[in-house]
Amino acid sequence: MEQTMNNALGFPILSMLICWPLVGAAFLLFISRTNEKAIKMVSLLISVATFLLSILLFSHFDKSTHLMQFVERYEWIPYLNMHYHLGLDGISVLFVLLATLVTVLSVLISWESVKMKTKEFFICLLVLESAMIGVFCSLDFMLFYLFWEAMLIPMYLLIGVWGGPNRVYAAVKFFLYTLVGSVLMLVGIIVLYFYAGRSFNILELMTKAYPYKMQLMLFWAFFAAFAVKVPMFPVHTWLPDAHTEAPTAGSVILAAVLIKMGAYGFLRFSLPLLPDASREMAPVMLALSVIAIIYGGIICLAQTDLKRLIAYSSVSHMGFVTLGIFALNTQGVEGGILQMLNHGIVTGALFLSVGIIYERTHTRVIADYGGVASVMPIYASLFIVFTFASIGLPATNGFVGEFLILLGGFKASQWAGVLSASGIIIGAGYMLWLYQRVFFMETSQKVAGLQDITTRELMTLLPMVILIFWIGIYPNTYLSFMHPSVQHLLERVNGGSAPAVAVNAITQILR
Amino acid sequence: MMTSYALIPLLPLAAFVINILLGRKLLKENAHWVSIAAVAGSWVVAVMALFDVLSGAKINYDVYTWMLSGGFKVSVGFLIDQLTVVMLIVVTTCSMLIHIYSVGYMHGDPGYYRFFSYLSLFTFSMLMLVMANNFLQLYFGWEGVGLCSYFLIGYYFDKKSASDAGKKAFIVNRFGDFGFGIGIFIIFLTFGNVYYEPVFSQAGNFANASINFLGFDVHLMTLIALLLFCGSVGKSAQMPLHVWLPDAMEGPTPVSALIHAATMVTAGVFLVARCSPIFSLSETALMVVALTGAITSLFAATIGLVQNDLKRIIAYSTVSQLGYMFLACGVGAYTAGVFHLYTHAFFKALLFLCAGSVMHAMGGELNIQKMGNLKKYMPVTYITMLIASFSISGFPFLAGFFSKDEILWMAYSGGSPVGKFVWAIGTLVAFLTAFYSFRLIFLTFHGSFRGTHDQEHHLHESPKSMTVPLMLLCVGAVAAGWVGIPALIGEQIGVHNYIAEFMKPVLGHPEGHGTHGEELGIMIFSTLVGLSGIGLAYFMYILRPELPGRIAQQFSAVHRVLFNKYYVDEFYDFIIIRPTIWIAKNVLIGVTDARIIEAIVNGVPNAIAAFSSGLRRVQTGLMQHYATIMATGILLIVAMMLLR
Amino acid sequence: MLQQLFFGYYAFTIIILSLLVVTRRNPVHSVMWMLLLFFHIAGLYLFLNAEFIAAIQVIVYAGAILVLFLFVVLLLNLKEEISLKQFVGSWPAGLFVTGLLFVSVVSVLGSYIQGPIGKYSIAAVRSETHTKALGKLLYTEYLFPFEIASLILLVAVIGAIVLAKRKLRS
Amino acid sequence: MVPLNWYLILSAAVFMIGMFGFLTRKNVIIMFMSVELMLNAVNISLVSFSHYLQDMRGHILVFFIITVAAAEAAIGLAIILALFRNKQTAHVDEMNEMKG
Repeated sequence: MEQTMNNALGFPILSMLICWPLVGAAFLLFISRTNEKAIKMVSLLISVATFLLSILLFSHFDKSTHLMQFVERYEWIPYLNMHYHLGLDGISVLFVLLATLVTVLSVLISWESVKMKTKEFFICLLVLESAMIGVFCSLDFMLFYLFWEAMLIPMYLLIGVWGGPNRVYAAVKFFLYTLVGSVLMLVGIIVLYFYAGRSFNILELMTKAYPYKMQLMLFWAFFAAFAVKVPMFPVHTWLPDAHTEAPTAGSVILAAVLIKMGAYGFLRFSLPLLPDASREMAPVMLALSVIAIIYGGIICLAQTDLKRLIAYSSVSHMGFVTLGIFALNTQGVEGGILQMLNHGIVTGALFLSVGIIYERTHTRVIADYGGVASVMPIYASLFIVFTFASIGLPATNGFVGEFLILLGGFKASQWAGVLSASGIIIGAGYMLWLYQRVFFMETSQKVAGLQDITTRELMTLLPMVILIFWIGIYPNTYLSFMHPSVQHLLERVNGGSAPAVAVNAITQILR
Repeated sequence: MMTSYALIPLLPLAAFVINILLGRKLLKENAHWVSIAAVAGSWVVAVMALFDVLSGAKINYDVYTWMLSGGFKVSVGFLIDQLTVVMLIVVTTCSMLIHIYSVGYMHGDPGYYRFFSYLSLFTFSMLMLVMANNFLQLYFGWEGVGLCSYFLIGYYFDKKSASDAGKKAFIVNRFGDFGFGIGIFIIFLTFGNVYYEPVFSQAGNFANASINFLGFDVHLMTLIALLLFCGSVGKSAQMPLHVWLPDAMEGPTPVSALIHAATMVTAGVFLVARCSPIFSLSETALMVVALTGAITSLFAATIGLVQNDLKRIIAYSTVSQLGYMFLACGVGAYTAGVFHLYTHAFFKALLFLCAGSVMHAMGGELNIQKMGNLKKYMPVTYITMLIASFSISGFPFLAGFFSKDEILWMAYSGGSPVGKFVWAIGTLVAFLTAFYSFRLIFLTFHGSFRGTHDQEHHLHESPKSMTVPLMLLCVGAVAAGWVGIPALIGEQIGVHNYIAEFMKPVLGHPEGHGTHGEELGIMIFSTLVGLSGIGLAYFMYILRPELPGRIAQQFSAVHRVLFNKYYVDEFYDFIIIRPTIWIAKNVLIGVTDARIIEAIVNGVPNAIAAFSSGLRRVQTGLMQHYATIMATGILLIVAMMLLR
Repeated sequence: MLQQLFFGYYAFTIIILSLLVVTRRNPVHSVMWMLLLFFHIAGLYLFLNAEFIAAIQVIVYAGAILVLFLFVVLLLNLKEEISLKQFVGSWPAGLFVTGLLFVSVVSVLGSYIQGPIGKYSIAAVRSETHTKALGKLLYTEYLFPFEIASLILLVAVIGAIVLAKRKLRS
Repeated sequence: MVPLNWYLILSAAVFMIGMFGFLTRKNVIIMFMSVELMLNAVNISLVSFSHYLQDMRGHILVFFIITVAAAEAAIGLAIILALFRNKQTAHVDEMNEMKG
């Protein structure tokens, strides 16, 4: 079965997207570290160029098919049958765009706040961008794994070098947590490789049928990798630490892109490769998602640290995403994908905003704030947009995503739908309380006389505001990307009649 | 022609966008022009829509597809029928008058542009709500008005109480919306659709269907109706979610008038009326609606008896009157409910605006015990407020009289199983309403002035921009009811019950099962009850002003419970807020996260570290120890070779 | 018989002297006992018909190495040294291990099997003299290791200077 | 004729005494001397082997051992000197920088 389409653009756009930031990073090496302005300008130019290039994906994507597009395939290590194989479908294309956009904003937000080792910082950022794009484009399992792990290194450095006081602990925790999960995934990849007759080609692997027991084992192996990244309850505790200690740009990328990879992994690998196991395990996943939603939400109520609160709210919001994905119906999965995008936008924006005010006050303790709305009215009004998008108010993107997910979740399991709908009450509770404590009431000493946001900062937040309302009011622009791919995916998952299964499968793997 | 209806909500939206973007730097003190022009435009189009509907048109069209996912499709679209048109007129009229009033009231406020942009946004949301042709868009408007309410209650955000109140309103409403949302899910799963028309036309097919909901087999229509009603309870501040409305009085008074009296809080009643085809299929649901309404109205009215805060009394009166409307819907008299909604909008908005006028004069003072004899200084305010109070008390031939009488008659005769019971409560509430309304009037405008000398010096009548809307609303408070004169009287003077006939295609018109004599008896009885309430207030606050204090002392326990609003806030704080935060702090963070998950996550590396630090102790750094161990190793190797 | 007596004297003295070397508190005494020990070992070598080895034992060990030791010992603080315990805390363990190792080494002696006899019989060496025989072998067959040994000595010379020299600055 | 075993026992005894000294003495110089003792023990056995096997190679080996011992002594003592200069002590139990 033909599963790919020829590249509609005449040139290898995906390779260019991956290489461009790397080339930029290499170029930065040759700039003197004292010339910070040049370093920043080059990073900005590189990231903007990458973003503009990725817009081509948006405009040239064929929304009528589930086939992989913009495909590139070259031999890489023929001995192991590995290929350099890239392509995008409706599930992944939007995340590439998100990654390139968020990188631009991260460069902008780090303009003033990164004071030491500026050169290394921007090199890390660009390398990270390239790895992120690679993860979403890879169609070869080994290549995917390579990018997946490569992404850890710059992130580890971002947290560990430019982070807060407790950065080393957070960085090591982040690294080990994700590494433990990934290693299990690697085992799973190798098992698949041998079972499928020495192939790393994801598209080829998807067409095969695997015995149920093997699927089950692989499902949990993949779960280890993806659930940690999402992060699902109960493997979420690295997230608050990492977010709290990371520099603003790190938090933004972490929230906006990195933790999407877990959910993306479920969609790209767990569901289509292991349909029977996914179907059987869906109730467990739904239960974990509901726990994450409520648990994450309630914990937010007791947080005293701005970034920690938003980090825990991510746990809650990502619970919605996994709920949607494992609802295994169109609304749920599409809502889940959209919500991933939304969460990237909204939480990214919240972290950007927190970074903006942190730069002024150097405190993350909520109790130190109060009355910011009086001194920074523009900032306050942008922040309230993000707040309400996070709460899921209609006309913002959060509503569309959450509504579709809850609808899908309710369809899949009434209990899951009802319980997770209570998450929207809790969500309103902690976000509004946060907003009240920071922005309302009497102006506290620490914030008195602060200057409202600058044009550069406004430029970082404005794209997010536009996206929030765009997706909120006309989500079909984005939903239409997904329809065929999601349809195809669900056919694979709910197809049921899998081809005949090899008898001695397990012995074959273990041999 | 069709597209022009889109202007009704779009004009205020445009005003909002213009004000919020340009207001701070450019428009400043002129911000109101944009908003007023927009709402006036909406009003004009709304009136045009009224004539279209009067001439028999029913407009229902989609503007664009909002969401599309698998089988789920929903659009932004407009449905304009009789019910919508009534709401349109109420909303645009009240909104316009209150915009004008605000020009005077908010004059000189630093957030002037902000206030008007919120008002425009509110008008937009409210219009989206009433004009929706599907449940999701209704929900859109529903949340939108909630958002504006949050903004406007917390308008003076530097006051902690105001920001608390805004937050409370939003979150309490979310509890209601929780049920509403699930209701929408079940509607979609049942009908495969969330548009009004197909849902209502097919509802009959499911009249006897039941559904397994969370393990219980329940009657499908009852379930849907009750879930939707959850939303209404939140938005219309019914028991047990009424707690936010009195606190909402922290907002500027025009907001209280517009949002928390005339329009937004009546959205719940609108929802029930809009979904009457569903509600009518479930006797249980109707009963719940009626009883909730009745109990809330009694409950709020009793609290209203003893409060001293001018705006809070009116707020409790609003809660009580909203209960009345639900009572009407619950006995199947949707028309009566909507009719009361319509008349109530006028006299309640008027009451609030008069209260605002009083506040304006008193320099922000709200305690009625510190007022008195204001009629001398503020004749216009006094007269308009007096008329509004007569209207709410059901004084014959004023607006409130007709709607209230209609409700009581339908409750008595409508054939609902709880009809007689709720009628009795309704009548009692009518008495209480008349009493506290006039207690307010007498304490505020009569007697002698009890405030400070400074305040007395400042007393003055409000400016024209405030009094003119008062007078206009006053006309409404008097005459709004004349479109719904019951047949009993109407036949004598040759007019019809226009509103009932008008609404019939949408809401139906249940016939009362009683004779003309009974109807007349009920009417006279409730009128007398109202008048006796006024009389009692006159007796207690004009003739024997020392009496209320004595009674309060005599029944101090009752008084305390009433004065503290039955301790409902404290109760919620005790059973919901504190435990949640306690659990968050001490269980989730303290135990689950710190002691269990983190214990495992940090425990594994810590165990490895402990093991290796034990192992580390072998490395003493002393050469002899290493050498001895090396020698032991040699010994072992030799011994192994020997003993083999 | 005389041979046994002779060996007995040497063996006894060597063991006693070795014990004295490792147990004396004062390092100078140890060095002195060691000097005596080396002479006795040289005697034993003579007894074994290895006069050249005996000679370099005396010249290199006793003459050069021990003097070097003595120099270094004299650089140390002897006063403090003799007031301290000479053994580390774990000396019983050392004794135990050494003893067991001795027992196990001695216990394997019985299983010794003699290899083929070489051409350097006592008479052959005597006729040629030991020094000449050794020299012939050293400069023919073992020339390369011999050169390497010289290199090792060179490295040792340089290394000792580098290590022992004070830093010029500081 | 003295049996070879007697020499070997003597050699073993001296070697073990040297080893005991190395394992137990505090003073690094004495430890060093113990090492020399062990080397000498080996030499004894080599020379006696050579004698009884009528072979010269044992002697050659002893010759090289003495050479290396000389070199080792020079370097070792230089190290001890440098150590003493830096640490003001020649006691190994006071040197535990490698303690884990």
